[in-house]
Amino acid sequence: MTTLAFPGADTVEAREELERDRRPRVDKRMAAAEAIRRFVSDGDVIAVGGTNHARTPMALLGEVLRQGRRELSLVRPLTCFESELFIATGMASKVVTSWVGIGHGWGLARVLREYVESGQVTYEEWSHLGVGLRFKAGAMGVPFLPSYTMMGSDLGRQLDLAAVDCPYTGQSLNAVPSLNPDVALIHVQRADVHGNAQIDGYELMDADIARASRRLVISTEEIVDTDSLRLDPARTTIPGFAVDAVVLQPMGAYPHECYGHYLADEEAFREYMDAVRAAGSQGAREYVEALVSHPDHDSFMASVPPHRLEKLKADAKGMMPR
Amino acid sequence: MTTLAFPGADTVEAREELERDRRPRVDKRMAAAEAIRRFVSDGDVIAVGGTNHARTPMALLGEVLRQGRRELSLVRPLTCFESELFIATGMASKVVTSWVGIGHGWGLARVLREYVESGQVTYEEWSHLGVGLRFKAGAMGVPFLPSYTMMGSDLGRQLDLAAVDCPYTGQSLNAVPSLNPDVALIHVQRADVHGNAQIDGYELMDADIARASRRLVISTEEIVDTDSLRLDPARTTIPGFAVDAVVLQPMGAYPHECYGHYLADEEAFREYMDAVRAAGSQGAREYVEALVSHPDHDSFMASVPPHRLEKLKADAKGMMPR
Amino acid sequence: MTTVDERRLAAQRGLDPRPDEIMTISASRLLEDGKVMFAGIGQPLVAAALARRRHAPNLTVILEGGMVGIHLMPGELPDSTNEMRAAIGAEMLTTATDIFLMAQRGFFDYGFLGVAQIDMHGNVNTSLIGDPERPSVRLPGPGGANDIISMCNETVIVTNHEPRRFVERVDWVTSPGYLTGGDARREAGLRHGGPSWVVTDLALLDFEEETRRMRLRGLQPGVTVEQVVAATDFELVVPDHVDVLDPVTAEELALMRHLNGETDQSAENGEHRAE
Amino acid sequence: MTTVDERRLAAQRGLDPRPDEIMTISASRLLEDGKVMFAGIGQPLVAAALARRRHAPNLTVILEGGMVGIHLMPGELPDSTNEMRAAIGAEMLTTATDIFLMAQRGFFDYGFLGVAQIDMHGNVNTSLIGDPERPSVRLPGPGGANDIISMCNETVIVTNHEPRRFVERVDWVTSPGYLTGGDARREAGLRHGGPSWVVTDLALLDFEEETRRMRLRGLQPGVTVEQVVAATDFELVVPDHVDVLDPVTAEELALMRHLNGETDQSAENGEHRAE
Repeated sequence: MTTLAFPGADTVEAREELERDRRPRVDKRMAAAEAIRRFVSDGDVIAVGGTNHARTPMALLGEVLRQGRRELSLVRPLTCFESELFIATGMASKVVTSWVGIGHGWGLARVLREYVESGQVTYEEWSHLGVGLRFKAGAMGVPFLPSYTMMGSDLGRQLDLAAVDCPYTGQSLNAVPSLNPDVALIHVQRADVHGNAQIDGYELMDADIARASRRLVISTEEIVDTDSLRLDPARTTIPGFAVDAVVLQPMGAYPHECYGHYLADEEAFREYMDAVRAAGSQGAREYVEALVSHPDHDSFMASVPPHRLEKLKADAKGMMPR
Repeated sequence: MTTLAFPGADTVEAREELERDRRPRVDKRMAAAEAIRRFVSDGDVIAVGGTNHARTPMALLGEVLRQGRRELSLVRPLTCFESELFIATGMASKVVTSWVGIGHGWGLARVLREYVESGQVTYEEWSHLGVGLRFKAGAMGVPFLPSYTMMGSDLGRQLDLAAVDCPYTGQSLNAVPSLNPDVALIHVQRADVHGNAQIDGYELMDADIARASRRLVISTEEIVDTDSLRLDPARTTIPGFAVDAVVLQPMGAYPHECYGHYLADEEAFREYMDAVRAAGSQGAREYVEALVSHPDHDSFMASVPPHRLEKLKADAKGMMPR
Repeated sequence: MTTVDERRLAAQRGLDPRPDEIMTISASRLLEDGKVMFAGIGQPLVAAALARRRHAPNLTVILEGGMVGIHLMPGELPDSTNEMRAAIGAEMLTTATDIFLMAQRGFFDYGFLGVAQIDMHGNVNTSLIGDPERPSVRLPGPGGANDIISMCNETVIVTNHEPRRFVERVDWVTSPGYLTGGDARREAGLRHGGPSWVVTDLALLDFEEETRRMRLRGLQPGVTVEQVVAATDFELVVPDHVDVLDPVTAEELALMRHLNGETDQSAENGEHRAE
Repeated sequence: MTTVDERRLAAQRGLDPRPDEIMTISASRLLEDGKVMFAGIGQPLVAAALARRRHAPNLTVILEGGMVGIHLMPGELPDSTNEMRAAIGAEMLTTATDIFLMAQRGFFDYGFLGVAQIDMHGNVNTSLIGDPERPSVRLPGPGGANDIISMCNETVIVTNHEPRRFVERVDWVTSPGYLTGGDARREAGLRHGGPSWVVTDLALLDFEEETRRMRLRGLQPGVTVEQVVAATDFELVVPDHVDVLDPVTAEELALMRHLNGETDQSAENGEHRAE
């Protein structure tokens, strides 16, 4: 085999890379700027944790926008407006997902539509489980997994998925190729300095994404003692040995939501959508310009009226089961 | 395909069975005697939850011994003396596992050895991951999963495992056949009347076993309100729609351990091993005879000196993280 | 059955159902008690909440974000299948991938889908309009829809009945129905499930067993066969006799609006407790 | 390096190491700080605990029961890899299958195995003695061993050095080493890992790069090459020069016994805190 149909699908090579670049148990804390500088390169396939507006690693993505990268591919099961920021600025040339929309009743993703419809960005459409199994195969260290997903549909045909026959039953299924992304960005509720991380509420695909990826940067609402993880170890979703960098970043998913910490800021969605409705992709670029004019996420957060943030936090806490 | 190399590996048929025999959300509580009578038949492949001496469904297994069955196959990742009770009484004709031993420094499983060495029972040896992937494939509804497990070894050769080639990379791996056991018996810490069940501490392979199995009987240390599950839903491991019967059975893993509730009773291990050392498989049969002379597990538990049980419970509670 | 009193009551209140409300209520009636439903946001979730309140209190609702047995609070139905509001109060939370793997195993009785286009064999398009290589409209895509219709035991499709949606051939098969009809779905390797019902503002439809062509099964009250045929841009199978569906009752409508958080005070009955 | 004082101290206390203690301590010295070790019960766990106390405080220890980063309490090391005592205090608990899948991905630096038989190419038998069709002894079987040696980045084998264990050809390949030597392991599809070291009460051995034959690399103090050769029932590769391993120190021995819960009061140093 010389060229793979699906970039990032060679688990043998991904493992050899992992064996070369071990992640020993050290203090992995660093600023977002350093983590992104060290672990995100031009041309990377980036797996974005969370889904839609849930636990999106917005601070880390903002730092990528701040530093600037080229020819990125963004992979995410369900995609929200964060992808548009990369498309409109020309940093992403490809989006791999099962769904793109803004949510909250905002309807279609206008910038993405514009770029896809005019052929300026490559849009690779997978089923939701297809994206999930790509990460799962990568996490399991195998080059493919069999599934019914996308059989008979134009998705499977367009992607040129191969069939695989069960050697015991003869049943033919789709072979979903593995994916070991170049780097993953994931936001969590808490982690220790080694990167052992706990996720509250919905995990989505983040455990598989973390293990599949060749490099992993996590941002976390808080850093905790390792011993505190031992009180509820079943909640630890990401083992430290999979982690390259731990970025302490309160409000790290803002303006998206972080389970148990804050809801999504619908007003920020409105600001973004108003800009896009008024000026199309230029509106998105202006949004990015305003965002990256802040030296970091903390400084961006300081620009948001505190009462808005307090309400998002109070509403989230008020919803928690008791 | 007429005959399958691996019984229970046809996921299409297992699913058709599931569609025929739905498990609507009703009150599924029943006594162990009724659950075993309804859901365990002669000739069944039984998946036994837990591993070794951890959260073994001893009360449910005891009820199978009490009622008596023939030609059973027992499947378990790591097997303890419970398998010997079925072998010595002639109820099990096959053991499928990666390991058999008594643990606690008791060394080899003497009765199993005797029966395997004399060819009276079929012993099917798999790798630990091999057993795990059989259940996982069954739980995922696919007929096989690719893995490095057992490649190059006599295990894979003896089992006549087939290779499967990745259609993208060309890499050849072992195809591990799925398993949808006829019935699974699993012991948990808590469940609601619908069978939504939470497991504390080690889950082992029980989530996959529960979903793979065609019928599922769970025993539980306590029955709780559904609303109490909502306080920590990430701990719910078995969804009610996978469950056929819920048996309220405190001390349901005794004399094995149940995380957070009681440790294994080493004295009971000694009694069993003394009987086996003294009289071989006849000792195991006498152990079963004494066990099934009690009409149910509660009555068996009443025969154990209370101070022993209190100590096992206190020691377990004393170990819990705080 | 609707009583005269209820109709009068509805009329008095000016509670005429909108087309989307008729669809949601019709869909909710299909849901049997004790079963498991893979739901999406919007109409499916409202239909589920309504069924749970009326005739199916033991319906288990699943969301693709990993939620099993979700809590449906009147007026606070979630905006997304992947958010805190959807997760709080669930009986079980697992991973997103795991939800679809449970579907693949066969645990889910119903899937629910909306469509941009649907064809005579129940194939669904939610990806694009126009030439697939250079679409004139890029739509959100499958999300979970491809997997839902491929893996759930049956899939109910809920959509407005318009010629631009009911097309001879969808521009893109996002989510496979019966493909080219007959045994084509099974021959493509999809051994289970498929679209069972299509619920619209005009009618209830299913698929003929042999040909797997879409068939008219019931008319919404006041709708004619001709209207349905005119709103469908392919040849429907129309039996000699087609039943008229039970009309939406005032009680269904009021309860649905209450669950949906609409500020119709007449629908409020003082209680605001969780489902 | 052992100081004279320590040796004298050990002699005074009658602390001569037993063969299994020599092996455990030799194995512990191979473990580097910051790495990840897939451990079994008994010697591997004691070796891990010792390494963590001495030179590898950041060694992460994994157990097949789903435990990641376990807590090693002196005198309370678990009896099983699948029990409460092993799970309490772990940094992460996941499923048993998941542990092996993490191994398959390549996250684990070291595996540790014991053997009933091992052959010249590092193949391991823990399944049976005699004719596979009708074994004269049925042993416990692989447990996690087949997967560990197939998937960990390297695997350390710890065993007593006896001719009945070091055999020309194992009766049964439970856990694959280099199979028939050379590239055979790779050709069989095992692209990663393999046995790296064999630690015995007599010697430290590895595998020659080209042939993948077992090679003598170090002698336990007081042991001769001839003794090792005599205890090995196949032809070892013996280099011209073989180093003598550092002797077990009194400090290592005392600490190891303390961790192992042996009631040697002289080994107690008053602290009984967790690792």
